[in-house]
Amino acid sequence: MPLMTLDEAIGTLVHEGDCVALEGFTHLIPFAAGHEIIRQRRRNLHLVRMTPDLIYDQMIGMGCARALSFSWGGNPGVGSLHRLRDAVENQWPQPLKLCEHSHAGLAAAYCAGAARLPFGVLRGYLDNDLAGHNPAVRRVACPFTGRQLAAVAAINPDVTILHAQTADRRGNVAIHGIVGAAREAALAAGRVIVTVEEIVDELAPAMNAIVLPHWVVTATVLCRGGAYPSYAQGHYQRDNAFYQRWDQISRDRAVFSDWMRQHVLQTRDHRAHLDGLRAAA
Amino acid sequence: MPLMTLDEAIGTLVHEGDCVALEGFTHLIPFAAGHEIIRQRRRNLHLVRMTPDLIYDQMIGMGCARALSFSWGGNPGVGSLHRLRDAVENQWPQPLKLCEHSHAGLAAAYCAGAARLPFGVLRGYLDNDLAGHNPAVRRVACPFTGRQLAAVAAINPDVTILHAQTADRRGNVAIHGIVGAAREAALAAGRVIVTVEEIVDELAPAMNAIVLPHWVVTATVLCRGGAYPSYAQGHYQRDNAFYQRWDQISRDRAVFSDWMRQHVLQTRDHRAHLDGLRAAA
Amino acid sequence: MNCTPDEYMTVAAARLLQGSQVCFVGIGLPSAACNLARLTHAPDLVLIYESGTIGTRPTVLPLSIGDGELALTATCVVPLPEVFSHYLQAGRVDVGFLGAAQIDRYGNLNTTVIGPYDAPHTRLPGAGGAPEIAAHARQTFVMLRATTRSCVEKLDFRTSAGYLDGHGARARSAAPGLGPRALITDFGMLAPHPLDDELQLSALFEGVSRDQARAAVGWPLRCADDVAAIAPPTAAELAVLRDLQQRTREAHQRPVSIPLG
Amino acid sequence: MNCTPDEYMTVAAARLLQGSQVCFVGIGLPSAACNLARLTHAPDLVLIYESGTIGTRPTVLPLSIGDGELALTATCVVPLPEVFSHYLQAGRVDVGFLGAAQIDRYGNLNTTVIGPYDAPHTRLPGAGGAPEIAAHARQTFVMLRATTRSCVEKLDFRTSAGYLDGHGARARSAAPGLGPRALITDFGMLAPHPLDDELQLSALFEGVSRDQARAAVGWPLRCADDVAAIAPPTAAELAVLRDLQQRTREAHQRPVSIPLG
Repeated sequence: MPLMTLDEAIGTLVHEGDCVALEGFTHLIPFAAGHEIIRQRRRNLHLVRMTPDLIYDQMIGMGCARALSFSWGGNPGVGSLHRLRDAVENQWPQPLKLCEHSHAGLAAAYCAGAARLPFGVLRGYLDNDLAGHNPAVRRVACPFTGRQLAAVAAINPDVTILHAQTADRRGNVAIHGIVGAAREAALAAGRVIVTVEEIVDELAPAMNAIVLPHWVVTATVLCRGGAYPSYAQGHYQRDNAFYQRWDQISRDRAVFSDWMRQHVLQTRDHRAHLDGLRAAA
Repeated sequence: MPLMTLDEAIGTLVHEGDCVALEGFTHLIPFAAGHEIIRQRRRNLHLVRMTPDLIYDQMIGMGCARALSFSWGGNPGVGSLHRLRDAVENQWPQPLKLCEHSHAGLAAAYCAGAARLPFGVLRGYLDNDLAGHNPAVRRVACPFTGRQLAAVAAINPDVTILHAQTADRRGNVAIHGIVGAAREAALAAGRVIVTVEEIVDELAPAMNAIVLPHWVVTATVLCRGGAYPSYAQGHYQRDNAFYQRWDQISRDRAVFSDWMRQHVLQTRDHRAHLDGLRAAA
Repeated sequence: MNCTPDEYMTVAAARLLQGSQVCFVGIGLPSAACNLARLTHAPDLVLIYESGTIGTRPTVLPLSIGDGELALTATCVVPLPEVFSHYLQAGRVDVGFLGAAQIDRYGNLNTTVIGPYDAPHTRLPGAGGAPEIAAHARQTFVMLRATTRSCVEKLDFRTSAGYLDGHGARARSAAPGLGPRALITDFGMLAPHPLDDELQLSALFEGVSRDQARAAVGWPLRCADDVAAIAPPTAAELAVLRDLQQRTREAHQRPVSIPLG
Repeated sequence: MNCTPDEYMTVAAARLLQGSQVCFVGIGLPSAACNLARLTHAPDLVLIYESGTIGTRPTVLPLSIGDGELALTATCVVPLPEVFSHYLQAGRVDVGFLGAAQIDRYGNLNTTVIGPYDAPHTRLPGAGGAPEIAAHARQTFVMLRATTRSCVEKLDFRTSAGYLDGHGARARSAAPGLGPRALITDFGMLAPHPLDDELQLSALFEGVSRDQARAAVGWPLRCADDVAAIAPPTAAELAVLRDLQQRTREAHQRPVSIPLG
């Protein structure tokens, strides 16, 4: 598991047209990696995330995505993701194919992917319109009871990208706090990139902590503040005020595009991005 | 979640004929609870455990069990479970119906039970004779790819019994170290009894530790040394020498019966049992 | 005591919770209601957020469903797949709270689209945890500000099942939960008729007339035989709620220092 | 250098491991072989025990598959279901070690019963992790002391699949792993013939004749075109192994104080 820079990791491991999952549920969202994908102008990605959040709003608005698998697409506690809506409602900047799940369904699809099973089973998608609009949802009969259950097609991203607190020099990665389906998304992927707040000689004895062993991780990247404006428990808090401000920035195509140009495209890397935000604050 | 004594918990929550899982993989095996079941002469139990270990050797030899669901029935690193063998080979003290899985299959059956799904799926039972001797193993076709996979019937014990290090006064239970399928076995059960080494006012902040919330647990029992001769990480070590000695004790029906009479039936409780072993040592 | 409709709704919802019920909590009004109940008459409530925080006791309301506050005050934090399989689907949730953009007379909910799915007029956030909360929680409470555009004759999309087409259809379905036992709105509450499952007016806030209620609902609203009056928030309830909201506002506006890259 | 057959087997098996291979380790000879390799030429080996201990580096050999030593020295400890689904079934294991009571010429294994299943002459421990290790590990190594009762024409029960009926049957099956690439016995090694998959003599320990090998195997043992000689354990290998075994014996005999009830 080599230690890479972020531009190197994205440059070599994320390809045009890939199915890419940036996971982390509210917590540990890999914003820096998403911005680097935007900087490197990756296109036609099939993005997967339970909650697209601001990072996918930005990637979709910047034209990175041809498709989106997701289960809840809002700005949590604030309102709409305006760029996601604009793509779905007005095909701006390009059409976006949706593959829409419930949380339980998408979680089951990641779990199946992590276990290399072709499908996951749940008692879900009961008497609603979701299954009818998602061909990745079917029915399966229990071979013992005959009972009908929902089946979801496994999701195996080409690349999963996570942010985590700590890696050691061998590349073992430790995650602390709310984890969502990040671990399953990583274990389901062909390649795994993890950006981390710090790299230590050796992780603290883990016992039952959440660890991705080094041989599961393709590249580890030291990237302090890499989850901002999401957060890294023990390092910095979620910038709830920024999430609220994003509602205004993202409403208008021009304001959005200017913001992205200034704060992402014209910044060299994540450090410069954060410096720019601090200067503007 | 009430705090009970062990005889009260077994007396009120384990019934004649129940399907009972005492879990804990090598670590945290609830020996004290198993002995109390023997003392209270529960019969016709359907016992479930991945690795029957010495505790089920004892329960089977004492006539508690009509059936056994398991995946590996040896004395780890030592050899046979002689009482289990005697039951299967010679129906002593009574016939024992086997429901035999692989580890992967039984783990999937517990997981399905914990999720209240009627079956679990795995890529297992491939080209071997196990499925042919276990009606709880069938095939299921992936509704997306048509691929054939193994299906195992969910296991939902009437009662699951665990040993753990710590509970707090509300009954939240913390497990530390090797956990096997203990958590899934507990979550799959109708009733859950947990014996613990200590009860504290409040658990240390858990974050990602293994915790059974109090409303999942039916009864918590303070029972120090409750896993001996298995172990409780942080409290006492596995008595590997006892596991080796058990090979001799259990080989002969009379020696076994004498040992059980002296050390289990004629001891009032687990404290007396341990006192007796210490005196004999 | 003067209060806003949101406050009245929140207090009315909080009063429905009791003892050590296990509540699956969503962001917004439900989160405020559950925490208000926990901070007043029901200290033993167990709150679960879908982010995996179990038995959480936040001192301020989270903005997102996964604020650090929720993890720090939780009994434990489990991976999200487990929340849905081992807790919700396993039948371990007593009360699920749901919101929606649209509800119909049988308590079915839309949080997906206004307009056709493939060419929506308004794209809404989507399902999240709602469809399976609606199916598996022993009962659900829906909180929704009522207008003729939110309480509609016909949903544009059914995201989460309530009583389906009514008349016992849900009881005959595979959903184990009892369904939406109450719709808490800004004029009072609706509850399902015991025979046909149609949501009808069961209780009114003080100072609201039945006609005002009917005007806010897009289907011909029936009234229960006995429409109860919901007592206004007490001074004590309001004090706790406003204190909580004030702490929350301060926390969410408190500048977070942008980390150094 | 004088050594026991077990030591020769253990050293021969250890030499098959290299680099940072991920090994799924069983108790007994495999555990000794893997840890010997880790302590000598392959310090980067990743050892997984089915108890959920991942990347473990024990200083003494465990007696059981779940000794506390394994947890204390592990990179992490995961629940057992995850070991089998997220690691083994997911194809993340390079080498699986298996033992057996019986093996046939195509490397199929029996660890279940001697005699009929429903009325066994000898009830063996059963499957454990073996069937799925045999299916999913990229390759497996089998360690077994050879006798005509362990290396048999026909298994009493097939617990774990090797090459099935040979002649490419396994490659056509659903099992993703390559199957048993080596059988390490107390006289040398057998390996599958590239065409028909039959295990044939591929290498001999020093001082063992082909006839001795044939006599220890219950099927007519064929020899590879080139039967290699396995160099005896070096003094260095033996020293490390015996040191490990000595530490282990001492640890397992060390009296554990019985806890106070």
